[in-house]
Amino acid sequence: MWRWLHPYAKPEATYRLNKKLLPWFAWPGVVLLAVGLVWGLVFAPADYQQGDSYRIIFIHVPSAMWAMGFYVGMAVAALIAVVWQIRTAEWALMAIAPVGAVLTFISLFTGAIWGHPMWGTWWIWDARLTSQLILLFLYLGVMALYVAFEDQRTGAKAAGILAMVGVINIPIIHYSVYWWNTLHQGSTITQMVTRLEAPTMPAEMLWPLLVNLFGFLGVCAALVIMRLNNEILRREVRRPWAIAILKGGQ
Amino acid sequence: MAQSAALLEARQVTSVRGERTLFEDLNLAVHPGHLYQIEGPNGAGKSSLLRIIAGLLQPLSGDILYKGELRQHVRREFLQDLLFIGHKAAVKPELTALENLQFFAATQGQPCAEPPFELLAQLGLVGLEDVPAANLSAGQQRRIALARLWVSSAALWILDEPFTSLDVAGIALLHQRFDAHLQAGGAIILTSHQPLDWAGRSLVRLQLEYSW
Amino acid sequence: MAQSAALLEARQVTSVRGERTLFEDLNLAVHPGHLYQIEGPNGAGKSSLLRIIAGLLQPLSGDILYKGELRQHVRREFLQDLLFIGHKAAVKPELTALENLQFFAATQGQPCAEPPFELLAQLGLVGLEDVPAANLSAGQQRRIALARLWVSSAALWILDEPFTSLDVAGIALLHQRFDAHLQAGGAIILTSHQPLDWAGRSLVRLQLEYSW
Amino acid sequence: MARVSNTTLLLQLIRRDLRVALRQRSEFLNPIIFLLVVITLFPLAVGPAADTLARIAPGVIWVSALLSAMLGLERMFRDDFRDGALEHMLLLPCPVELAVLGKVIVHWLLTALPLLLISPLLALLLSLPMQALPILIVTLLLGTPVLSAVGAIGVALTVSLNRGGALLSLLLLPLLIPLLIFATAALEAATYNLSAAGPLAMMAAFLVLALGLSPLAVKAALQVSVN
Amino acid sequence: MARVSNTTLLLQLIRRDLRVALRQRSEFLNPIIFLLVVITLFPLAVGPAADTLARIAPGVIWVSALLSAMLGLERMFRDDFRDGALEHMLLLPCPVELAVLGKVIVHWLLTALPLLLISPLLALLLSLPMQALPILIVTLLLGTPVLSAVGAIGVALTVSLNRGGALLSLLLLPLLIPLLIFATAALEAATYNLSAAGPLAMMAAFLVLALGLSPLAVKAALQVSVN
Ligand code: HEM
Ligand SMILES: Nc1ncnc2c1ncn2[C@@H]1O[C@H](COP(=O)(O)OP(=O)(O)OP(=O)(O)O)[C@@H](O)[C@H]1O
Ligand SMILES: Nc1ncnc2c1ncn2[C@@H]1O[C@H](COP(=O)(O)OP(=O)(O)OP(=O)(O)O)[C@@H](O)[C@H]1O
Ligand SMILES: [Mg+2]
Ligand SMILES: [Mg+2]
Repeated sequence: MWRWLHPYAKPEATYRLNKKLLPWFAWPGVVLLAVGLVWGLVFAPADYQQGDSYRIIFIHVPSAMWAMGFYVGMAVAALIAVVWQIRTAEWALMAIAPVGAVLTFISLFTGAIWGHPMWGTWWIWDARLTSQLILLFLYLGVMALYVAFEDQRTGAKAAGILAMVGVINIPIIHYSVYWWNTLHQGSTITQMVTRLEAPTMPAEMLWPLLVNLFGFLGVCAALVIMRLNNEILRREVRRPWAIAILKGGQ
Repeated sequence: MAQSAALLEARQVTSVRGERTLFEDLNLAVHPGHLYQIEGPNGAGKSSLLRIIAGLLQPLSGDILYKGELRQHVRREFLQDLLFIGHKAAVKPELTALENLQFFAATQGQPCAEPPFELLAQLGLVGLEDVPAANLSAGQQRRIALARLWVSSAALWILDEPFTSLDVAGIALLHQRFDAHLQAGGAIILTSHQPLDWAGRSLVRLQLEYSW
Repeated sequence: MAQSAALLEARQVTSVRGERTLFEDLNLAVHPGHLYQIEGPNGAGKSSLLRIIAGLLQPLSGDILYKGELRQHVRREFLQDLLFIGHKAAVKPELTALENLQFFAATQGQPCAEPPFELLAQLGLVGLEDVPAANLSAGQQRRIALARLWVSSAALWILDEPFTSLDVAGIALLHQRFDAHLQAGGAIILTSHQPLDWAGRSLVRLQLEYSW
Repeated sequence: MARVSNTTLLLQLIRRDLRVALRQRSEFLNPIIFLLVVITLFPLAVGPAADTLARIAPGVIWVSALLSAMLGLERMFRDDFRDGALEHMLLLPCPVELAVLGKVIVHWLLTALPLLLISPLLALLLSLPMQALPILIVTLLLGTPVLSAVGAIGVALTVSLNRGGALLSLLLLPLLIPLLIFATAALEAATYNLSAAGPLAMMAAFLVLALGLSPLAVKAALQVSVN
Repeated sequence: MARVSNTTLLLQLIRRDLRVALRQRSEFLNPIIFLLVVITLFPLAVGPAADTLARIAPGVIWVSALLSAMLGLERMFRDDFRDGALEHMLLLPCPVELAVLGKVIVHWLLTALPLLLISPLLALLLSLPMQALPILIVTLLLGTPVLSAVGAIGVALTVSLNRGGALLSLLLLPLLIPLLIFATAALEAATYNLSAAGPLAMMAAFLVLALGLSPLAVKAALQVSVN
């Protein structure tokens, strides 16, 4: 039943598929992000309580959400890599990890900056904040394990096993806000999108946020695809098809 | 040598480690009653081949068949019939010769009701039963590892440089044991840099090149 | 052989390990230009003797003299003049061949200004410079350990089973190196279970019994 | 080609590992000593006020359990890897998962059992209210096997690396943090005489998950490491 | 028979051991992340109240120091013993004490230095009052070398086999507890703006004693172990 995956698992096929996909992520991503950021940071109305400091939400929320999303993506790649022994999935795993880690770091950093005016402290051991920190540790663990191995295939497999095991933390991070009483905001956005009739957030704020959300996705996915393609070329330098591409500059 | 009689077969096995191809499309049929000596320079891939056959190492491609069936399909039968002693001999340095031996015997399905003193005597370990293996000489530790050959009922032995550290008497003893095993219809695959002084046609030599 | 010419002397050395007396009142004079092969069955005490000479093991009684003086009185001179390679070869599995070699060279007072590629080539380790020793074959690891013989300026070599895991070419190479060292006025003490094919009278054999 | 039953193999493995460990006393004493040092340290650090102590007691006990498990983990496969016993284990005629289970059991016996035995003492030292003691023991019973089982994954991944304990802990602690959170939540509830059923149920779920899945992950990890 | 200076040998030993420990450049981050993870455990376990955290902060930081020291200790001589590097070290043409000092320095660099580097961050995370930070750093500077030096004795004793194990623990325990008491006393004094000179002086005395005596003891222990 997984046979359909195999044609794409050949590095060359993946490379070509990626080449086709890249513009579909990169350009919309850049445009959405530009629009969303300008809209959010400049044009959206100031919050009646928080003034302008709330604007950091346009970076904070997308990065926080995709930090988790990319982790799941990484775990799926890991599953494919470990179970079906597909090399391109191993490379995808390692292409995703640093991007996810940076997203996590951005969310932590922006959260901390936001927390200073809002809660009067840079950091607090609140469940969500802590669990996001743990997510960062998970990413770092996967990356550290990968580089620790001399043989990169072995490293990728080991990192993949760890990534899969770590998935159990994702629901915990997401539900942390419900399970513990915390300072941090609940999932307003998710609720809002599912219950559009009773918005808890003004539309002028929601829309740029959504635009940013997809902008982040596009740009980060494009980054991942580019990293993956670089990796494929690097690993396959000696193959004729890669040589042709490198020479032809296509 | 009828195809069906092979105890074990390696088919088109290719192994790559690091960036080097150790061997490509290697075929090997192991028949009962025969001793296979893998030869080749250091780093040729002898140990790798043994580990691939045992299932410790994944080859890049190729299959290992045990009694005509894919090894991974009959894993348990295969392992019950296999005795593997590698460079690292799995002798626990904290345990005494006796304890090591009893553990090996039990995992081979031959639990020792009473301590196998005779075997220890044969191996020259008498009087040292209570000494932890770490406090024995290199050759004595090797003898503990090889003691497994006497408590095992496996048909297929895979031995990586079994003669290391052994003195002349030890090597002779090992040869005797090999003989008995082959007589009983077993098969042996081993590596050794020393030529085996082995009379008779039951010795098959396989040369691995150091390819780059 | 004039007494004064001895590089090293063991006088009336007795060693007891556990409850066994390995040897009693053993005397040995090591002269420049000679190779001493200690022989004996497993557990006879060959390694123990080498370790006593090197100073790693305390004998029950007896003295070791270096150039006529008690070894412990001239510890530093003695150690500067000694190269000891035991069963465990002190090759760090995490480091590459090159790094191991550079460390050895530096501790021998022969820091390598540039990587000793020639030596690596001679030892058949070319192309594997960047591989951690743990990922090398048994014989290749042994070669790294023995590479010390080429970067050392010590006069006295003590080698415990140096031929272990080496292929035929490796053994030949080692013999060459031994020859050069003896020619240059060095001395070698080694153990080996394989007979050394060593022409000439510079070989002295010492038989240790397994006493009980 | 004698048949050996799975149970025999499991028992033999456990017996051998216990023998090895008990011969090297430091192996199982070190975690306990560490535990005692940590537990004595906190009253010294925060002062002897019983209420503060009681407040931090659950956390301190659990963090110490976690860290001392960590100390014992290093050994789980490393020595075996070095002397070839690991390969021997992979070639035993039984499912690798079973042998892994044996390792986990041994680790638990060596690190968690002593902790369980001295837990009343620890509770006393940290002025934990007596009504919380049964809950403490229950959380330890439910949680420590998870430590051993999840820990095994980390060790199996890192055995061939020969890296410091820092990498291992870096991999494992994030995985174990949820356990810590639920355990301390249960204990806190117990201290205030509330029901601890919720967190305990979560811990039980973790236990089932860990015992079920970890042998699989460990097997995969070991095969990668030995390769 | 070339002469090699003591300094060269010491530097070479340190360099090699650092290389072994830090195969990749990025690896030197591992201990730091590890410490962050360990520190994270405590607020999770005892609750986020800033005043409680500040109270236990000295204890937490010292427990982490102890843990990372213990995790690193095992490595200090054991691997060297197993692969023969220890014998090689004993046969270097320099005083054994010097080589031991090299080992202690490496251990300190790998386990204590990262802690020192991130101690300001830890203080922040644990809401330690800012005026206590310099004292924290001083206690770490004085105390962590003692951990490394005394730890070395224990490992050297246990490295060959059995016996020493219990000894290590017995040795470490009575030594560590006073160290921790003085360290936390100093920190507490600092938190309340009192003078910390007394406990610090005691720690300095420990340091001098440990650095002076430990190489001798380690040398003796190693010679016994290798024998
Ligand atoms: C370092 C500090 C912070 C961290 C680590 C953090 C982490 C997160 C995470 C992980 C999410 C995504 C939740 C999910 O999708 O399930 C999130 C969303 C959010 N955060 Fe933060 N946060 C921090 C600080 C703050 C601060 C100070 C505020 C404002 C008071 C804030 C407001 C929000 C909001 C409004 C959302 C969107 C919630 C939703 O609708 O799902 N965060 N944050
Ligand atoms: N670390 C040790 N502690 C105590 N006794 C030991 C130790 N190592 C060896 N022995 C004892 O000393 C005796 C001699 O050992 P030694 O290693 O010197 O033998 P050997 O001649 O080198 O043997 P081989 O040929 O096997 O290497 C052995 O019988 C052993 O029991
Ligand atoms: N653990 C490993 N990881 C990666 N590569 C390895 C590993 N072990 C060995 N190799 C590589 O595989 C090649 C073959 O090694 P192998 O151990 O099979 O050789 P061998 O024929 O047994 O040599 P020897 O006679 O020295 O024992 C070596 O050149 C080595 O570089
Ligand atoms: Mg080999
Ligand atoms: Mg010997």
